[in-house]
Amino acid sequence: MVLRVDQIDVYYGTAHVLQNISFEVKQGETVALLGRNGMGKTTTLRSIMGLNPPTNGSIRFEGVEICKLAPNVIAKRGVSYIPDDLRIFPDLTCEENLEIAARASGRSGYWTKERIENLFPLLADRRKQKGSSFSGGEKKILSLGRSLMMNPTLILLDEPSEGLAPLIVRTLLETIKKIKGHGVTILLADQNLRFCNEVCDRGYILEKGTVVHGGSMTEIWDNDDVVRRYLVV
Amino acid sequence: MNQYWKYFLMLGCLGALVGIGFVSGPFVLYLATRIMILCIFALGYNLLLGRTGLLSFGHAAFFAIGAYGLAITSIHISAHPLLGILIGVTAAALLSLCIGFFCVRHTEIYFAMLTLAFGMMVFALIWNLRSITGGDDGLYGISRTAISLGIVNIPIRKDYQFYYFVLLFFVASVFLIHRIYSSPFGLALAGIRENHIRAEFAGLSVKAYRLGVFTVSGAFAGLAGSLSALLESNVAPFSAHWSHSAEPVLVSLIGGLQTFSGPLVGSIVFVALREVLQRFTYNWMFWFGVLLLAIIIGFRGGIVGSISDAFRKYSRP
Amino acid sequence: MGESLLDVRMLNKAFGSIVTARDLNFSLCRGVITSIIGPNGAGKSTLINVLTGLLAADSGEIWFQGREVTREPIHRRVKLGLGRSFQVVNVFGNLTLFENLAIPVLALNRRAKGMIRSIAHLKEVREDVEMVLTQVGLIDEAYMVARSLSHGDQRLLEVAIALAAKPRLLFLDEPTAGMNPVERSRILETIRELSQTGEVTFAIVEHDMDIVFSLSDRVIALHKGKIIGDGSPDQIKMNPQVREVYLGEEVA
Amino acid sequence: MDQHETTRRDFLKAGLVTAAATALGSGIVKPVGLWAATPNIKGPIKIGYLTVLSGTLAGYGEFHKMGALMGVEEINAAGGIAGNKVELEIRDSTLAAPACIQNARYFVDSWGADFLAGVDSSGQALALAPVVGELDRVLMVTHAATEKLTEDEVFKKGIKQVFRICTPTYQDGNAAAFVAKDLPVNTWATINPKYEYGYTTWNMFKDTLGKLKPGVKFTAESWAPFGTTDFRPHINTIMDAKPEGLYSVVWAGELITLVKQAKQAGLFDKIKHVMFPVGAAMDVLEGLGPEMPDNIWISGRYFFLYPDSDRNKEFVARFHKRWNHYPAYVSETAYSTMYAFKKAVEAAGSKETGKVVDALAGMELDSPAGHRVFRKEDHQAMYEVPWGLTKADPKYPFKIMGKQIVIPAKEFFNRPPFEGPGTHPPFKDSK
Amino acid sequence: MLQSLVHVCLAGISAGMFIWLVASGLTLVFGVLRVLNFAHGSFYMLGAYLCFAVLKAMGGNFWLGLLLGPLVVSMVGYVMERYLLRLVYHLELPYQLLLTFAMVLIFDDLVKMIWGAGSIGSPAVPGLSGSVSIAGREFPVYNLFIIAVGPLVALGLYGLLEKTWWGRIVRASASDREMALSIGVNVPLLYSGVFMFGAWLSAVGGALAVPYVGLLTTGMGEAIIISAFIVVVIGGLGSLKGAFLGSLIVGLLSSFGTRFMPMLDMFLTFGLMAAVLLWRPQGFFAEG
Repeated sequence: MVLRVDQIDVYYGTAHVLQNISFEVKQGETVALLGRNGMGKTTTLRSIMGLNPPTNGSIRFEGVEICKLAPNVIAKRGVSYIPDDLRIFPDLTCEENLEIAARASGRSGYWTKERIENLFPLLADRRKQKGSSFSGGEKKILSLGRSLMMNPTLILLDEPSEGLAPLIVRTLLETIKKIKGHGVTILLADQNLRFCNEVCDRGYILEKGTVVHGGSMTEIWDNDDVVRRYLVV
Repeated sequence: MNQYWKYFLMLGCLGALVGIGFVSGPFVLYLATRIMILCIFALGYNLLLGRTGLLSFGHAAFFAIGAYGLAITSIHISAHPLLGILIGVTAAALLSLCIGFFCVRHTEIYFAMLTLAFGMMVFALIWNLRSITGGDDGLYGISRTAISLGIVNIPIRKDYQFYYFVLLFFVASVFLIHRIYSSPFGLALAGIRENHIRAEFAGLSVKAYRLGVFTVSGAFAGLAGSLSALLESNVAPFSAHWSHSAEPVLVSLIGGLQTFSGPLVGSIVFVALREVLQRFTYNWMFWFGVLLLAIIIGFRGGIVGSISDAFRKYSRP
Repeated sequence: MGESLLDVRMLNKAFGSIVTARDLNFSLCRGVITSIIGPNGAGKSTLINVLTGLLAADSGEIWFQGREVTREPIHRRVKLGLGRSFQVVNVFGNLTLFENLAIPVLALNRRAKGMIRSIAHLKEVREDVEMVLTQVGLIDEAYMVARSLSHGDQRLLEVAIALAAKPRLLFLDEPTAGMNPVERSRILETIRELSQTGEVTFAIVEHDMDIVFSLSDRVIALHKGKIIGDGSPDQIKMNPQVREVYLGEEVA
Repeated sequence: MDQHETTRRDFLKAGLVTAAATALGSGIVKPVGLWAATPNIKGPIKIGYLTVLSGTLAGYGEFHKMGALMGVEEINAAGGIAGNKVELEIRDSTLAAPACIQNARYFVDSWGADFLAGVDSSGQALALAPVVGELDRVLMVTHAATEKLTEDEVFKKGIKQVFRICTPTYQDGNAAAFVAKDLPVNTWATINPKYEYGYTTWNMFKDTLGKLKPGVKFTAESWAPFGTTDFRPHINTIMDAKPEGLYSVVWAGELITLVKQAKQAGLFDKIKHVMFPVGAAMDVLEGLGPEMPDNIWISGRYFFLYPDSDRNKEFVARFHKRWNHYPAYVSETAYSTMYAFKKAVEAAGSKETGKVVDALAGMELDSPAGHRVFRKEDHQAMYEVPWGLTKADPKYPFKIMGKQIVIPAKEFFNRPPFEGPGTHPPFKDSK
Repeated sequence: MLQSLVHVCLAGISAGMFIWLVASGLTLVFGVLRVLNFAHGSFYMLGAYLCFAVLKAMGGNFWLGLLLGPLVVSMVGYVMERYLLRLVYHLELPYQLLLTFAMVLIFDDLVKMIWGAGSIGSPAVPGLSGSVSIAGREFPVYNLFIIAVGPLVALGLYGLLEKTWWGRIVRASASDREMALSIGVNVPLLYSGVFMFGAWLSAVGGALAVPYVGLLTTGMGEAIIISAFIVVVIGGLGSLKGAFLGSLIVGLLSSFGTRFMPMLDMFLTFGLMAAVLLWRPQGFFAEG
């Protein structure tokens, strides 16, 4: 078991944003958190990363309790978070963005700068350019590359398909599959059921801060009732 | 808190203030007068900081203009205190209108820095225009002549007389500022503090309101300045220095930014604390700093804020 | 189509190389619920920002009710009747609901200006505020602090603030995002009711196609700052260009 | 270590000594002198002292404190004032008027002070004058030098409670002109503080020197704001003007800075005649040490090697033993203030303000700084402070005054009524 | 006239470099921690006093003082950041200002308690005490040294931030604290480090100022911090490039102002600050 989230509660001020959420992710799996906007998908990812620590409950990563750890410690343990707004460091060049992730996390492994630049030739072309000059789609690639540089065990991927042209979504899908092929575990949050269906093995559906349904992707895809109630608008 | 309790408390405070005038020795009267003047300054200031969310480091300039306005009037035109105060307050309001016009385009740290710059320009002017302002010696020997109202002359020369004179302005200011808090204008200010873009989309001209409140709080600073010139019988350029602008900030923070009565409590603590500390140690600054730290870390909402929070928790278990 | 409320002529807006409006021309008409659709990044939010004054247009003209407002500040457009709600919750968090709505009501009410008179004594203001609160169904929470409301209720409040400014034309930016079905139907109902009285004309940015097609009389589809489709919901459904960029073969 | 406590402990010590003296004395020695006949002075005599104890000039406050404390200790050890113990409380009055006024009010209204003393800045002194008039307590100014205090507040407005024991700006402006007239200098320039003290002294200097030596020119002025740490631009201004003489009343730490920076810029090589009217302050001399150039004209409000009297030598010796410092001018004025109060109270036979004012006005006081007379008209103490050229002395780790000139006070002190002919030096009758 | 202009310029540049040493740390700390530190001037003062203390204890070696004094100050900075400042990062601006303001009061009185209230004179630096003749007028060697040190510090900072691993992390954390955390940067530790470094820079400025100003006073921090604030604001908050240019401008402005418009000095500087804020609130080097 790579990740086990057990009955966590998260508050923003007084608002009870996540209520008693539990789920788990196994080694090598790609798991989707589904649900409409504002249902708590992003918050779930952030609380795993330690950015919004839960007030109670437990989060175990590779069997170790990480609930009370600081984000940087969690990152060093091998969790990598790609937020929906990507957050490329604008003052740093493409190359620096990649290197900093490797060195800050202190992790090494299969993914090296060369391998990543092979996977995404774009990053090799724009090696010396500042992060602020990248377009939305390019930032997405760079943020994936940056994440891989950490050689993470688990990638938390927020809204990967949002705001991308269909062609780029296609590329993204292929990329995620490739990454998956290297045995990286991925937990992604998205609204797009079709997209998730393409890459994910299992899915959990969030509704107003609770997990209302969980199952294999094919099961969810076929479960018309669930789809209609929680996903389709 | 229940409404009646509020009125009861207010009446009690007023009674106590009137009582102080009867029973206290001159030093307590002097300190109390000083506290009330600081209250007027801080209450007006907190309209800007606590209510509108703008941190100004230039209010000492308006305080000083109020004081110099009164002093110059009393030396060159007429020693009638009310005329002096009128001119002082008007001058302060006009100056804050002019300075505010430039400053309200910015917020946050930029606003603070801009007001600091303008305030210090006023300070530099006061320092250098020696023929009018007396340079660093300031203007001194301002007398508290009786207020002539046609037939009667009301003397304000003695400590207790002046105490009641200031008390009058103090009560009027508290009342006025309290009304501003609950007025449409005051609500608009709170809206601007909470979310200025939304306020604009609610149909408020945010800049105009900011300028409005800047002017109003500048006018109260001017009033405080005029009264302080009468109390101390002099006015010096350092009253326009930025470090003097820090005083209402400290007072508001000590008492509590988001509360109406915060500056009142803050003023008392600020003046009394320093006075008491000075009796025990020459290193009063050190202990004052330590106590400030304790207040920031221990009472995050200021004294009033923390107490009313505690009160709420206690009364609603 | 009825009388034209808003006219946009040759509007341009770009951020660096990213064009969000290119020579846009269109009109919005009284009583016609218009939806503006388009994929993410199509320039919908930017368009609303330009029309309501949050962003300045690079070039072009905006006319509202026969008056040019291209250079008018936001609050003046609001007073003319050009309102909006926000995509993210954007309310006065530490104020009560009553106060939240009193702000726009007071901003419009000349007699309610002033620094001395207490709001509590302004009867007409209270009536207006309570009317809007009733309309959106938040009257029971009138004296709660906005921050303590649920997300959905805050969204409702968001729309209510916009309504309280008595707009003639109201832009709603994803009004139903994050709402539960009950809240959603309530807000849709409110929109329909208000639209029928003819007081307010709605222009809506929405991702939910069901809502778009069930609610709107007219749909404008944007893509990269250009109008690629404009017409009734049925016409848009049929429009091949729209299908391609938006509804089309999304993934796979 | 809490300095306040030290003070308290010192009092306690002094008190014990006094108590022991009285206990013994009452049996053995009969009370003699004036106070034996005046039992109407009750209780301790309280003196509130106002000085700066924080910020850049806090050092001055420390020197005030040393002088005042030593004076009080001596007086108490010798039986107090008319048999009453003297109590001294010192408060940090910064350099701002409001703090000073608050402390004065505290001393009088809350603590019950009989006398006030101290005050560093001119602005404070001017602001405080009407307040002490109202509080009706004698204020002895020991440092603030503005001539307006005695000319306007005391003489013209009649605030009789104010006295000054230190020399006023006359010493820095007029007296400097008397020294300057004999120097082979025809063009003068100044780097002066950018506040009233600087303006006033320069104007006095120009005015008096212009009369004493017609034809002398004043070629450049550079005004340094309070707290200047970089005098380089000012030095440039002066050196551009190429004057023969430089006059500067820049004082305290700023003067140290000015001298050091001027030296580096070669100013003292180009300009041979330099006058620092407050250069003889101990903090400046000690602070500069051997770096103070030779042959600079300096003066002050008192210099510990003048006068060459036993009174002064004993004072300096005791002071050095007690504090391990040579007395600064504020130490002497603070110290002598205590004796002035003692003499006045004992002469008046009362500590009532009105009577003490009468006793003080016109009173002569033998003090370490020499013979002082408090002028009746404006309550300004008349006494002489020498001017001298700096030189090294193996006995001291700093420069002292070599060749000295003493200009009689009556020749350069402005005279009442301060307006009209014959009120500003030079005076025809004095020659 | 030429001689005059040259020296007015030199005086302005050396004055600017003193401000720069303080402003660089101030702007660096603001850029990363987003805290405007009033107590930064106190580090300047502490740097001067501690350098002096070491100098006295170690037999007059200024360079040793310059080395050790600022190190102690950076430890003080660490304590302040770790145990006080960290508590107010999430609070509003006035609270942060208030906290640092309280620290100014405390530091000032502490220095007074330890070293006494008076001004302390300090000796010149051996080897740098003389003057050289430039355009026919003496100019202190020490000021030339400062004029050289300023740009060196600027270059060093540039290299540190642009070329080193640490600098990259600092820049990354400055622009996005949360993301930096998420890739494993120990941001709290980094904040401490940056704060210590800023304190160290300011302390070095203080220690270097001592031989030139020639004395130590308890209020010396306040005087410089206002100049530094002005510089940091007109250069654009958080911009090192801007602060360097701003320091030069303010130094030259005050030098030329003193020489040619003596009655306007303070008015000019604050007028410039207001003008820049109105015209370009983001400072000289802001993009867009």
